[in-house]
Amino acid sequence: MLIKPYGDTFNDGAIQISFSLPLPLGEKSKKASLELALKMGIANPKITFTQDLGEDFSFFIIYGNLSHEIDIDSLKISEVKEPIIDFWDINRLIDEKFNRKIVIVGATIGSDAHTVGLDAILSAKGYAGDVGLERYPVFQVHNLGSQVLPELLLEQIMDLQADVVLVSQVVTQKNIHIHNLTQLVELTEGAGLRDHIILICGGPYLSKELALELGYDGGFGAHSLPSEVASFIARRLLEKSK
Amino acid sequence: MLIKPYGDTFNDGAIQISFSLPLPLGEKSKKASLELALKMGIANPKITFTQDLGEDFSFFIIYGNLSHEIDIDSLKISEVKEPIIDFWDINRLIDEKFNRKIVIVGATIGSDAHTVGLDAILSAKGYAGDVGLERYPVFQVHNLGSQVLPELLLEQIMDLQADVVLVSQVVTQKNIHIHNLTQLVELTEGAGLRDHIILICGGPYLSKELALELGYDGGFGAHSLPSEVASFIARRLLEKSK
Amino acid sequence: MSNPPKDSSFLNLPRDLIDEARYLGKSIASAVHNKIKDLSTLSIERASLRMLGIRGANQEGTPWVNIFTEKCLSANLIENGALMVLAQVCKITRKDPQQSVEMVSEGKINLNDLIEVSNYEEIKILCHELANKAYENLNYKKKERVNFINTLSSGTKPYLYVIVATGNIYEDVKQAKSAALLGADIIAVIRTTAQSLLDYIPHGVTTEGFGGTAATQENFAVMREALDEVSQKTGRYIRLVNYCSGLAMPEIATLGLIEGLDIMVNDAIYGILFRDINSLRTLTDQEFSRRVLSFGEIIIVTGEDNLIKTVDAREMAHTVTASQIINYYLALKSGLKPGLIGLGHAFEMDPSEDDSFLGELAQAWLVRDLFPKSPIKYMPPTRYLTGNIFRSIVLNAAFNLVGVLTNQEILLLGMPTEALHTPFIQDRFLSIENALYFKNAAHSISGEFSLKESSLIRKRAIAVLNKAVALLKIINDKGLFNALSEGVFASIKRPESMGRGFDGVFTKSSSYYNPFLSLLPGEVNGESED
Amino acid sequence: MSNPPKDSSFLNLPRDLIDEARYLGKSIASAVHNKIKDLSTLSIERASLRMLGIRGANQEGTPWVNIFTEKCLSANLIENGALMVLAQVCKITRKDPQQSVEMVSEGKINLNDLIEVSNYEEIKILCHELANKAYENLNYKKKERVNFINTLSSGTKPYLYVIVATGNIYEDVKQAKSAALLGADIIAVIRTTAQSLLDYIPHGVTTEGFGGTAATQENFAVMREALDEVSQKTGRYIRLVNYCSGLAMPEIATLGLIEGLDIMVNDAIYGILFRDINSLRTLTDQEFSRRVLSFGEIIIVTGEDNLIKTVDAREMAHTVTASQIINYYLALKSGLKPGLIGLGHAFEMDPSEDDSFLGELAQAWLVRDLFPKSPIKYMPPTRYLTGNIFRSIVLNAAFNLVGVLTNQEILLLGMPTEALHTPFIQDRFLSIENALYFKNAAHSISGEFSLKESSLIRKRAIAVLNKAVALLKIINDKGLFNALSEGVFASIKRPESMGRGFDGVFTKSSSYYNPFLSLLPGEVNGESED
Ligand code: B12
Ligand code: B12
Ligand SMILES: Cc1ncc(COP(=O)(O)O)c(C=O)c1O
Ligand SMILES: Cc1ncc(COP(=O)(O)O)c(C=O)c1O
Repeated sequence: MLIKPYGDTFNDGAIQISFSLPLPLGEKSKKASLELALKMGIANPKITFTQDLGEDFSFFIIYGNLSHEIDIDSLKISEVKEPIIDFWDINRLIDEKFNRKIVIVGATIGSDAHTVGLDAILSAKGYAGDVGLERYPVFQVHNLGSQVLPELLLEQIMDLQADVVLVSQVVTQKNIHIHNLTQLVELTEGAGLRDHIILICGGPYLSKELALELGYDGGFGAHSLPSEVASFIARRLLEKSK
Repeated sequence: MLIKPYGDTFNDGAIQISFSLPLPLGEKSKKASLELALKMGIANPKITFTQDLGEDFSFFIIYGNLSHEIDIDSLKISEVKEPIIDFWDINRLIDEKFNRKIVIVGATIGSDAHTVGLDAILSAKGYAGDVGLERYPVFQVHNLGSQVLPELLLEQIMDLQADVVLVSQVVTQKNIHIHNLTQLVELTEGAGLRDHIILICGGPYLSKELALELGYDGGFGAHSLPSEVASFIARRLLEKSK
Repeated sequence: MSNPPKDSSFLNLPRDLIDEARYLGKSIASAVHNKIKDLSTLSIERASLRMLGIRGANQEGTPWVNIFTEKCLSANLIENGALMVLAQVCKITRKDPQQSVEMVSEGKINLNDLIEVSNYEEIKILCHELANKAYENLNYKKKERVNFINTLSSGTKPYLYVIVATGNIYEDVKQAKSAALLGADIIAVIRTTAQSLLDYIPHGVTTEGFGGTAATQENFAVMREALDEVSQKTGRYIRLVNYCSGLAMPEIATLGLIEGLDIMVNDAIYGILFRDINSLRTLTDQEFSRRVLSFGEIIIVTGEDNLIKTVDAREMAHTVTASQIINYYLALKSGLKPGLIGLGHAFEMDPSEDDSFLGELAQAWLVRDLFPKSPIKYMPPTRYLTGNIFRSIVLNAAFNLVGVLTNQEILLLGMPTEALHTPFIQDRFLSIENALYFKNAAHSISGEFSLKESSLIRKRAIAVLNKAVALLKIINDKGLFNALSEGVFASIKRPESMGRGFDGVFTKSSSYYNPFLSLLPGEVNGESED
Repeated sequence: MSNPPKDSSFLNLPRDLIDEARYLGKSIASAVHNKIKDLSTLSIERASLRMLGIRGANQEGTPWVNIFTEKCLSANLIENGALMVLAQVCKITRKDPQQSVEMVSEGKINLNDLIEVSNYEEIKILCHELANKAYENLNYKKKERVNFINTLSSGTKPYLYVIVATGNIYEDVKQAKSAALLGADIIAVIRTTAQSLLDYIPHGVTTEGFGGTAATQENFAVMREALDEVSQKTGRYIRLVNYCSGLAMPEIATLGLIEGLDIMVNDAIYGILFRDINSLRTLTDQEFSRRVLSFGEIIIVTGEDNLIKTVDAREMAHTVTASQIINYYLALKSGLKPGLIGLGHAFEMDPSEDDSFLGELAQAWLVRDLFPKSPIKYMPPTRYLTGNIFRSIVLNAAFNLVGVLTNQEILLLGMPTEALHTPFIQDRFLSIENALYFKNAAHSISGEFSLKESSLIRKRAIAVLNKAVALLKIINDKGLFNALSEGVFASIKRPESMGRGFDGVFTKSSSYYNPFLSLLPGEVNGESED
C-alpha cells in the first residue's frame, strides 16, 4: 500500500518544515525557501511564517503537501528486535558456560563528561525500573567514569582482562564521537585485542547501524535499557564460546 | 552562489520536519518516516520524537541535513513590488481623469463570514495604521458584508454600477474558496461585465499568482495594506482608461 | 459536572456591584420573557415534531418536519401548534405520527381540508398522550445514558475540550478518537460554514463540509457511537459537543437530546449579532431550546468569545461580562440550573501589550467569581496567533496556565496551527500535551495565593465589572430588543423586525397547544443565587 | 546591575532559620579561608603573570606563562612567587616582563642560575612597581569600559541570557549578534568540552571546538568587539559571559578582566565535584579568581544547577540551597559584594510529577528571598526535555513565567532543541520570543499576590531550607574539605589529596610575595548582611 503523510484527509501529504537560510529576509530568500520546498517534493508549499534573524539570516516555516509516497509493503524492517533474556536465565546460562565472572569495563571516552547514560546501564540502580549490569551476579563491572582517554581505556582493558567493553559518547558536535570511537577500535586492533573482547558503544545519538559501521559489535541509542544490553552481551558471549 | 539551510555552520543544510503517518507507531512507520525524509533529500535524517496518536496514526519529528541547494543568482524575483502611490496623488490622479467617484463594492462571498480582513481594507479605520478605502474622497465604497452569494453580488454590481469589485475569502477547506471565486468570475463573464470592472480578491491564504490564475485582476494575501490596494486600483483604472 | 470552585471569591469584588449586576440581569431576562411568551416559531414547531421522534426527509433531502410545518403555515393552521395539527391527522388516518407527517408531506392528505381543529379537547388529549409517551421515552433513554456514564470515570477538571472539523464525519471520528485516547475529555464537532443560516437540519451522514462537518442527526449518532466506544476503552466518559444555534436552534437542541450529546454551544444573542438572525426569532428559539437542553441535563456554553474577536479585547471586555449576565438569567428563566450554564469567554487580548497576561487573569477570575456555581468555558487565543506555530504554543501555554490557576472548568485547547487550517491530527496531540502539563504540574496552584488589595488584577476586574453594570443599565432601560437595534454589542445594529427568520415567527393563537411547554422544565428560582 | 527586588520576603521564612543558615555559611567560609591562606597554585602564579600583561605561546602553542612557571617550579623558586622571580629576571636583563618571560621560557636565561631571590627588598619593590603599573592600567581600562557602558541602555530585567556554542568563534559571532538584535541581553560563549581539564589557556583564535568554543584571550577579544558593535547598533549594552572554572580558573578570571567580560560562571565547588579537580587546588584558585573578578566588577554566577542534573531535583533541592550559601559566603570572603554574586539554580524537577510547577515556584522564591541583594541566575529545564521540540517550548514557557513571577534577574533561556544539539540560529530566536512574551505580558505580576500562610509552596520552601541547614551543620562540623571527601554533594567523594591539579598546589614560603594580593579587593564585611 502506498502511503503519504496525513493531516486530516487520507494521503493529503500534510507536512511542516522549518529552517533558516543564510540570506536576509526578502523576496529573494522567500523565493529560495519555496524553491527548496519544491525540490523536497512539497507541492503547494506555503510560507506560514518568516523572521529576519539579523546578520543576513532568515527563518522560515512552511506547510505543504508532500508528493512523495512510500510503498509500505516493500519496506524491509531490518530485523525483529532480539528478545530480552530474563535476568535469572542470563546468570544461569553464563555461569553454566563460563563458571566465572564476566569482566565488564565501562567509560565515557575522550573529553565527554556525560555519565548519566552509562550509569543508567551499569549502576545497580539501573534505568526506568530496569536493574543495571552491576546487579547481575555473573558480571563484574568496572565503571571508569567520564573523560577517559582511549589510550587509558586500552590500558585498563588489558589490566582488568576485560571481556566486554562499554563506551558512551554523548557529545557529537563536529563528529567528535566518531573520532573517539574509531580511535578506540584502532587501538584495540593495534593491541591484538579486538577479537577477544565484545565492544559496545551507546549514547543518545548513536544507533546500531552506526556502531556496526564503526567496527563495534553493538550499539545502543536513546532510551536503551540495561536488560537489552545484558541480553545482547549474554547472547554474544554464548555465540562466541561455541 | 549556492546556498542551503543553515543551523550553525555555513551550508550545513540543517532542517526540521514534522508530519503524521496513517500507520501505528512501530518499526514499520519509523522506517517509512525515514524513507520519506530521504526522498525529500534529507541526508542523515534523525527521528528525534515519535508519538503514537492512536487509531493507527503516528507522529514524527525529524532533523537532518538537506542536500538540495539553490543557486540564488539564478532566482528570478517575480518583479519589484508596485510602488505605493501617495493618498493625495491617488485622489488627484483619479479626480483629474474621471471627474467622478469610483464605485467600489466589497463582500465576503459564499458562506464565508470572516469580515475582519475585508473591513481592514475598506473601513475608514483601515489596518496597521494605514487608512481604508472609505477615507479616499474619490472612492465611493459599498461594503456588503459577509456571506453574500455570488449571484447576489452580481446583482449588486449591476445595480450599483461598480467600477471595482473586492471579494474576500478566508475559509479554504476543501478548496471552497476556489469554487466561490471561480463562480463569481463566470457570473461576471456571463453577464458581459468582466471587462468593465476591476476584479480583486483577497484573504490570508490567497496570493497574486492564484488570483491571476483564477481570472482576477489582482490578489492580496496576508498582511496586505489598504494603501497597496488603493494604489493597485488607481494604477489599473488609469491604465484601463488610456 | 460542576462542583463549586475551591475559592469562590478570589477578587473580593464589591458586593453591591455584584448585586446590581444580578438585579439587572434578572430584570432584562424577565422583560425578554414577557415579550416572547406569546410567540412561537416554525423551528420550535419542527423541534416539537422531532421530540415525537419524527425524522427523515424527502428525495430532495427536505426534512419531513419542514414540509409538514410549511403546510400547516399555508393552511393557516400553524398558530394552533403543529402538534395539534398532527394529532388530528393521526386521529383521522389512525397512523402513527411519523407516517402521518409523511402522508401530509407527500400530499396524500390535504391540510386545507381540515380548516380548523375540530373536537378540540379530544385532540388536545391525544396530543398530550403522544407527547407524554415521547417524553417518557426520552426520559428513559436519558436515564439509560446516565447509567452508562456512571459506569465510567468522569475525568478531572479542567476538562480538555478539542474540536474536530475535517468536514467528513468519518475523518472526524478518527481524529476524535485519537484525541480522546491522548487525553481529551470533550470533543466538539464544528459545523460546516453557515449551517446556521439553513432553516432546516440537513439529513444523513455527510462527508463534505467546509471548515466543519454538517450537524445532522445521523452524524450525531455516528460520533456518539464512536465516543462511547472510546470512552469504554479509556474508562473515561468522553463528552460530545455541537452547536445549538442558528435558524434551526430548537431542532438541534432536540437532536442533541435524542442522540445523547453532553454539551451544546448555545448563546442567546450570537445569532442575532453575527448571523443577522432576527432578534424575536432567536430569543424565542433560545428559550425553547434551553428548556429542551435542561430536560436533557445538557450543559450549554455561551459564545462571548465572539464579542472580542473583532474589537479590542481589553477595551470591550465589559461587553463579555454584560452578555454573560444576560445569558445566565435568560438560561435560568428557561429552566437551566446554574450547574448547566457554562459561561464562555476568551484569552484574546493583544499579547504584545504590556501586562496583557494580568488583564487575562483579571477577566478569568472575574467570570469565575461572578458565577461560582457554573462551569466556565475558556476559549484560547486565536486572533493574535500567526503562522508561527512555535509562538502559538507559547501563547497556548500561557492560556493553559491561566485556566488552571483561575479554576476554569472547561479549557478549549488552542492549536499551534490556529492561523492556518482546522486542526491536523498531530495539532491536537500537541495541544493536549501542553494542557496536561499545566493541569498536572500546577494542579494545586489555584489555592496558593491571595490577591493583594492594591493589585492591578483586582483593579482591572472591578473596572470591567463597573463598565458592564453601566451597559446592563442601558440595556435594562431600553429593553434588550431596542438595545440590540441600537447596536450596544460589537456596534452591530439589529432592528427587531429585520434579519433572517423573521417570517418564521408567529403569535400563538388562543387555541395553541404544545404539551411539551408544560412537560419541559420551567424557570429556575432561588437556587440560582448564592 | 542588581537592584533590590520588589518584594524581598515573599515566603515569610522563619527568621531564625535564615540566621542559622547565614551563620553556618560564614563559619564554613572562614574555615576554608584559614586552610588555604598559606597556599598558592601554579595557576595563580600564571594568572599573576597575565595580570602584568604577559601573553603569547611558543610554536607548539604552550603559553609562555606555563613554561615560565614550570621553570620556576623546577628551579624550586616557585614558593617565592612567580612575580618575584620575574622581577629579578627583569632586573638582570633590563627587559620588560614580556620579553623576560619569553627569554626564560626559551631557555635563554636559566633560572637555576638564580638559585634564590637576591636583593630581596629591592626586588620586592620592583615587583610591586610592575604590579602597580599593571593594576593602574587595568583600572584605567575598566573605567573606560564603564564609561562606554554608560553611554548605552542597560536593558531591563530579567535579562535574557543565551548561549552560543558552535565551536567556531566566527560562527559564534554571527549567532551572538543575531541573538542580540532579537532581544538577548547576555551572550555566553560555551567552552569546548573539557577545557577545564587543561592546565593552561589555549592560544589564538580558534574555529574547531566540540560542544563549545575554546576560551582564549583572542577569542574573548573577537567576541567582545562584535558585541560592542551590536551594542552600539541596538543602543543596549550586551553583556559577555564565559566560564571561570577548571584548572586554569585564575587565568580565565584575569583574561576576563583584561578583555572586558561582564559575567563569569564561577563556582567554588563545581570543579571538585564534576571535574575531579583537587579540592585544595580549586578552593585556593577560586579565592584568587574572585578577587580578580571583584576588582573588575564582574558578576559571578554559581553552578548549582549541576547538583540536580543527575539526581532527583525535588529530593536534592536542599543541596542547591546549601551550596548557594557556601558559594555566597566564600564570595564575600573574596571581596565580591552581594550585588556581584549571582546565585545559580534551575528548573529541573520531573515535569510529569504532580505539582512540580509549585515545587519550582517554591525553589525560585526561596533563592530570591535568601539573597535579596544578589542577582539570581535561573537555568531552564534541560534533563527532562526530549526531541519533542514542541513540548520543550511549553516547558520553557513555564520556566519563563516562573522566572518573571519570582523576580529572577537573569533567565538563561531554554532551547527547543536542548535534547538534540547546541543551539541553531533559529532556536535562539524562538527562545527569546518565548521569554519576551512573558517579560512584557506579565511584567508587573510579581507584585500582585501574596502567598497563603498554609500554601504548599511555603511549606515546601521551609522544608528545603530546613534540610539545607541540617546539611550545612554537618559541613560546618566536619569542615568543607572533609565533607567533600565524604561525599556530601551528589554522593561524589573527593579526598583532599586526590584529584587533578593537586601537584600544582604549593605552600607559600615566608619570602613569598605577590603584590596583587594586597592590590586586589579583600573580604567584604557588614554590607553583606541585611
Ligand atoms: C545532564 C547533561 C549534562 C550534565 C552531565 C552530568 C553527568 N554527570 O552526566 C552537565 C551539566 C555536566 C553537562 C555538561 C555539558 N554538556 Co550536557 N547535557 C545534559 C543533558 C541535559 C541530559 C543528558 C542526560 O543525562 N540524559 C539522560 C540519559 C539517561 O540519557 P542518555 O545519555 O541518552 O543515555 C541513554 C542512552 O543514550 C543509552 N546510553 C548512553 N550511553 C550509553 C553507553 C552504553 C555502553 C550503552 C549500552 C548505552 C548508553 O542508555 C541510556 C539509558 O537509556 C543533555 C540534554 C538532554 N536533555 O538530553 C545535554 C547535552 C547532552 N549536553 C551537551 C553539551 C554540549 C554539554 C557540554 C559539552 C557543554 C559545554 N561545552 O560546557 C558540557 C560539557 C560536558 C563534557 N565535557 O562532556 C549537548 C550535546 C550536543 C551534541 N549533540 O553534541 C546536549 C545535547 C545539550 C545541548 N543541546 O547543547 N551536560
Ligand atoms: C476572527 C475569526 C473568526 C470570527 C470572524 C469574525 C468576523 N466578523 O470576521 C468568527 C468567530 C465568527 C469565526 C468563525 C469561523 N471561523 Co474563523 N477565524 C478567525 C481568526 C481567529 C482570525 C481571522 C481574522 O480576523 N484575521 C485578521 C484579518 C485582518 O486578517 P485577514 O483575514 O488575513 O485579512 C488580511 C489579508 O488577508 C487581506 N484580505 C483579507 N480579505 C481581503 C479582501 C480583499 C479584497 C483584499 C484586497 C485583501 C483582503 O487584507 C487583510 C489585512 O491585511 C482565524 C484564525 C487566525 N488567527 O487567522 C480563524 C479562521 C480563519 N477561521 C476558521 C474557520 C474554519 C471558521 C469557521 C468556519 C468555523 C466553524 N465551522 O464554525 C467559523 C464560521 C465562519 C464562517 N461562516 O465563515 C479557519 C479557516 C480554516 C481554513 N483555512 O479554511 C481559521 C484559520 C481558524 C482555524 N484554524 O480553524 N472566525
Ligand atoms: C456561540 C456560537 N454559536 C454558533 C457558532 C457556530 O457558527 P455558525 O452559527 O455559523 O454555525 C459559533 C462559532 O464559533 C459560536 O461561537
Ligand atoms: C559552574 C560551571 N562551571 C564550568 C562549566 C563548564 O564546564 P567545563 O568545566 O567542562 O568547562 C559549567 C558547565 O555548565 C558549569 O556549570
